[in-house]
Amino acid sequence: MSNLDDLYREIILDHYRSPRNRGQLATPPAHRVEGFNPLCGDEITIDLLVDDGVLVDLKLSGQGCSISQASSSLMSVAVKGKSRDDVRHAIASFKEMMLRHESALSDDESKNQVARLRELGEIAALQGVVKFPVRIKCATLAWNTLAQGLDELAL
Amino acid sequence: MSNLDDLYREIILDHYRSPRNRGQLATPPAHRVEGFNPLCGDEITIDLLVDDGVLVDLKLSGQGCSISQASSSLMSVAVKGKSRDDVRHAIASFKEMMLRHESALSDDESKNQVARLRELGEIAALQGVVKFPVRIKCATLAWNTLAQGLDELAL
Amino acid sequence: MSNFSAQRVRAETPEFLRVINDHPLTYLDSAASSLPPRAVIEAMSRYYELRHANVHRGVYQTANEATDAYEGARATIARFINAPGGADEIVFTKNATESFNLLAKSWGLANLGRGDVVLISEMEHHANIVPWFQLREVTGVEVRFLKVTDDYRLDLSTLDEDLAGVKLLSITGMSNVLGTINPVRELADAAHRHGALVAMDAAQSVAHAGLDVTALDVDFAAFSGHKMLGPTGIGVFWTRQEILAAMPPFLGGGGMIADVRTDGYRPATGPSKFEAGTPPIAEAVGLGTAARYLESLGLDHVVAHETALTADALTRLAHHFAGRVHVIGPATTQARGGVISLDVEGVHAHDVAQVLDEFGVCVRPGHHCAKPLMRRFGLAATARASFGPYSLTADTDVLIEALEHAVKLFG
Amino acid sequence: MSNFSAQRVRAETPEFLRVINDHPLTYLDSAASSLPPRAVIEAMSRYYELRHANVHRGVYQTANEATDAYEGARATIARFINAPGGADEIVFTKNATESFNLLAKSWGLANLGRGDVVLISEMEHHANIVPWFQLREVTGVEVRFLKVTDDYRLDLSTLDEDLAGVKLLSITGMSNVLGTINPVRELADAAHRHGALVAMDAAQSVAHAGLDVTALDVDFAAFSGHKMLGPTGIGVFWTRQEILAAMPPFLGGGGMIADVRTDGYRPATGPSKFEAGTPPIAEAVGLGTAARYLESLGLDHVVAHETALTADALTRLAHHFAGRVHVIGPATTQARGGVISLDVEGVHAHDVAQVLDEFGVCVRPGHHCAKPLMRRFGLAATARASFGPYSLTADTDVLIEALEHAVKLFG
Ligand SMILES: Cc1ncc(COP(=O)(O)O)c(C=O)c1O
Ligand SMILES: Cc1ncc(COP(=O)(O)O)c(C=O)c1O
Repeated sequence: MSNLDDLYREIILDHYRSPRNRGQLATPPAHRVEGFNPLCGDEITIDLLVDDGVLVDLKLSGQGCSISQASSSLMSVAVKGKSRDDVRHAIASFKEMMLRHESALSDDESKNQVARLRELGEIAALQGVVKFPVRIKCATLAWNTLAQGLDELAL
Repeated sequence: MSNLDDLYREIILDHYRSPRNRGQLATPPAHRVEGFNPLCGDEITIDLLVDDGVLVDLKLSGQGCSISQASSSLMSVAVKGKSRDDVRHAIASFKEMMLRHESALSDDESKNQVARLRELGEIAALQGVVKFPVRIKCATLAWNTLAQGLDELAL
Repeated sequence: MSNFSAQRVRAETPEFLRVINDHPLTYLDSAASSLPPRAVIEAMSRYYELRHANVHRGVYQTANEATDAYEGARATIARFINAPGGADEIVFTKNATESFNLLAKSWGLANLGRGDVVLISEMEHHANIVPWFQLREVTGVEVRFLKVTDDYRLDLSTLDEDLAGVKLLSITGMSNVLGTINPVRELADAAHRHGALVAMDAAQSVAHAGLDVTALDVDFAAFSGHKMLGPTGIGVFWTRQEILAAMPPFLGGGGMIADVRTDGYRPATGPSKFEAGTPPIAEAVGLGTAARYLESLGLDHVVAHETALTADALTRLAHHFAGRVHVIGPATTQARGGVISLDVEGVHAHDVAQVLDEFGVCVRPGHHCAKPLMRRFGLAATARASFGPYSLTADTDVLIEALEHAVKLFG
Repeated sequence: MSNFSAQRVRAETPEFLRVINDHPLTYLDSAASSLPPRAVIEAMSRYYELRHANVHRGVYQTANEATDAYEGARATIARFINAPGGADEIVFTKNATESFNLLAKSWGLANLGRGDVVLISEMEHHANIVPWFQLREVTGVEVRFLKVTDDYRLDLSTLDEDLAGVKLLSITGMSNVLGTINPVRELADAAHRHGALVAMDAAQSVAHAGLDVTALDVDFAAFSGHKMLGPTGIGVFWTRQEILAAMPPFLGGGGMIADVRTDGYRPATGPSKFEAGTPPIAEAVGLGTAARYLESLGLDHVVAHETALTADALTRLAHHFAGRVHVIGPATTQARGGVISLDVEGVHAHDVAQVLDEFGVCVRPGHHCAKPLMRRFGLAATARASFGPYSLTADTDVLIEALEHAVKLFG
């Protein structure tokens, strides 16, 4: 079951069992954005509270698999309280991680990848997902929805 | 080429080369009816002049293959001047001939068939068509169109 | 005595030779798509190897053979579903979904306007929902839903009121999520008493419960080849000849016309009117072969076999996972087919399916294209196991073993 | 130096093993449907034997493999036609005809109303005529026809006037009756100057003249699998990503939605929005294989080969049957593909085809789903011979021998 162990790392199961930043914020002042994964039925709602270019608070609701739930929970921890630029950067780094199979990387890219993963912190636990291509959409749902929310806020 | 000889009997080629009753009648008093074979593009127009239950005259126009042309020409000769009942009977006999493969007939049916073919006269030359199922529609186009015309005239 | 042998069906189905993650294939996804037997695969190969040609407009021999093969499949399907008017009532589409679109956009557009009602149910597949919503946008027809009870049955307690103003009842024969088999004949009788016509989504029932459109007294039926051991790329639309004749054309193009001029066109008659363009010829050959294969197994035997597997699985699942694994569907095999939707507490369906894959077990997670039903039961997804004629008790053994692992992993 | 060998293509095409009326098969009907090579037939068999499963919603291995195979075919087709936006621009339909219906009933319904003009031509196939007539019934859009000259070319002498008010020019790349290859790039430039979009019927051109949607600068393209050595049951609709994104849904059902509630639905994005229901999975596998097979032959070589055969046939037909057999199409191979429509004086096309069948020669008689064109030339039917990559000069030999017999028989 080594494949499964790669996918379901302990930290992922932990965030799945005890998701952080669950709930809702009053809208307004918060901005609500919804995401769907039509293929598996995952749904996510993110309430975003932005003040002066900073993502002061966010709350998540919806339902999904362990990967999508853990990913959204890990994301919420990573971006809460961050500036627009930091949030955008985190989104970009995460999506890049999801796009790349390690095997396909050159040495230079590998080094960059390691640096970025360090930057991503706990989120790097989701790296095993790239071995299960159909699950990538589960992992990216929250991030795409967050990006959409930022777009809507013209942030 | 024995198959072909069965299909293209001399009498069929003759009616194809020199079709009888070609032309048009004034409408009214004549009734015009049109038939199409969408599969091969054959078209036929029949002008029917009926008086007191008798098909006094008919003229054919349109275009089609040797089988459809010969069949319509043979038909025109067979039904011209005939009573409603005789025309209907000829149509029924012809269509029955087209439906039946000789091989599938019982002895009794075979005898009836022979009697009917004799009744059909020259038209029996079209019998070879049943060996070429796709051509049956060519042979029956004129007859179906005639039947439709009679229906429209409530004859 | 029955000759039916699921072992033999399995031996005749090539995909069971696959080894997945070091396990033999445990295919429990026949409700999504069935695995075709060798006979079906070879019939299509032989067709392409020996007699492929375009149909209908040819005179030469292989074109005639292709036409005969295509039209022969139409006759086979007419027999298989006992169509009262025979082959002239069978329209080949690309899938059950297109069949419903044909129903809604040809018959529906001509017959259903503002003030009329289409009655469907909360357990319908999107194929029998979205086309009606699309029609509503155009004509303002009302789309009404029959409710589903807490024990996963159609709520027929207010059927007479529900049928008021209804012009079409469009209902599934068997739910692809719950396994519930609906009392179609009874519903058809009630609908007809109210002057409504009846359409049946037979996508699941055709191969798992049987389909006799005459006995069920429905007016329309839709199903797909790939759920009855046949190929992808083909579906069936059936209706009575009188209704078909009165339906306006749907897709336009070659084959569906009697004449085209620069100023307009006249449609063809019969099934051709609804078969624009080159039809799914090889697929019809495969579908006809699949129907004959099912006939040779005996659909009664298939149903009995799948029912027995279902009864056994329901009992064992309840026994093994008491309280942890919920079956979303009737608890007994009374009016129920072999579709078993599972809700595992604390484990999302997607994760269930992922863990099961490690054991070579194929189940489908998700909403199964029945989102209104999922919402009705407050679920985002289930993990659905479904049987086919090649399924064995051993499949249930592996399913249970793998489920145990999933439950353990997620604690 | 070219590796292309028509003999090898023929050896790889199983149907050439057929014997018809004691003659080897002389297949001259590729314009109606092409004969698939063994590689295509086997790719589909292997798919059904090893990895058939429904796509998109599965997690287990064979479902992933099926999805990869299906999506891989999309990428192959995108490359094959040089789609600027890649696979996301490729929609799989059931045939070219459905592709045109999708164009007319999604994009057309949303964009073409009374006062707008769709410009097609007299040489269009019914697939590119009837959907526009159907749209006209609904929206009142004007359908205008570019004329065809007496030498079988589009009459472009008044193109600028013809393009006045035109929102869409929808034109065939190559006539399936005349063989005429139209100057699509030139037409696209003119249409774009008038602010019109351009749709291309690539059903014939895709495998016999090549299709590069970027180089041709068209906005939509439609074609079928079965005319490019692929299977029946699949077609392609291509358009630019921006246009696709703005097009409203067409057929409704599973797979094309983002969400469905009892009160409405939201469509999916991308090609999925137009692929309702279970798609033609095995067919996509076959089509992808066919495209790769054509790539391996080199489409330039295929075109050169078919052009040479056509030049030879045109010369010999003129020589043998001077005055008796008329070629309905350009007399030289200048901007012309290997479709040779024959009008034999005194012998109806149906009879020509019947006599030819005795010699194992497959030609198609009829109006070829192009009735306006036939009327333009006062013809009810032609007997059409058409080449494919497996055609040989020997086929022309037999064709001429058989034609001689037909002419003699009818005197
Ligand atoms: C030029 C042209 N367009 C469209 C079509 C329609 O293709 P299909 O019948 O596969 O939909 C054909 C083939 O019949 C054709 O030759
Ligand atoms: C009950 C039901 N109806 C309709 C469909 C649609 O079938 P298809 O996707 O083949 O069009 C399905 C299968 O997905 C189904 O299970």
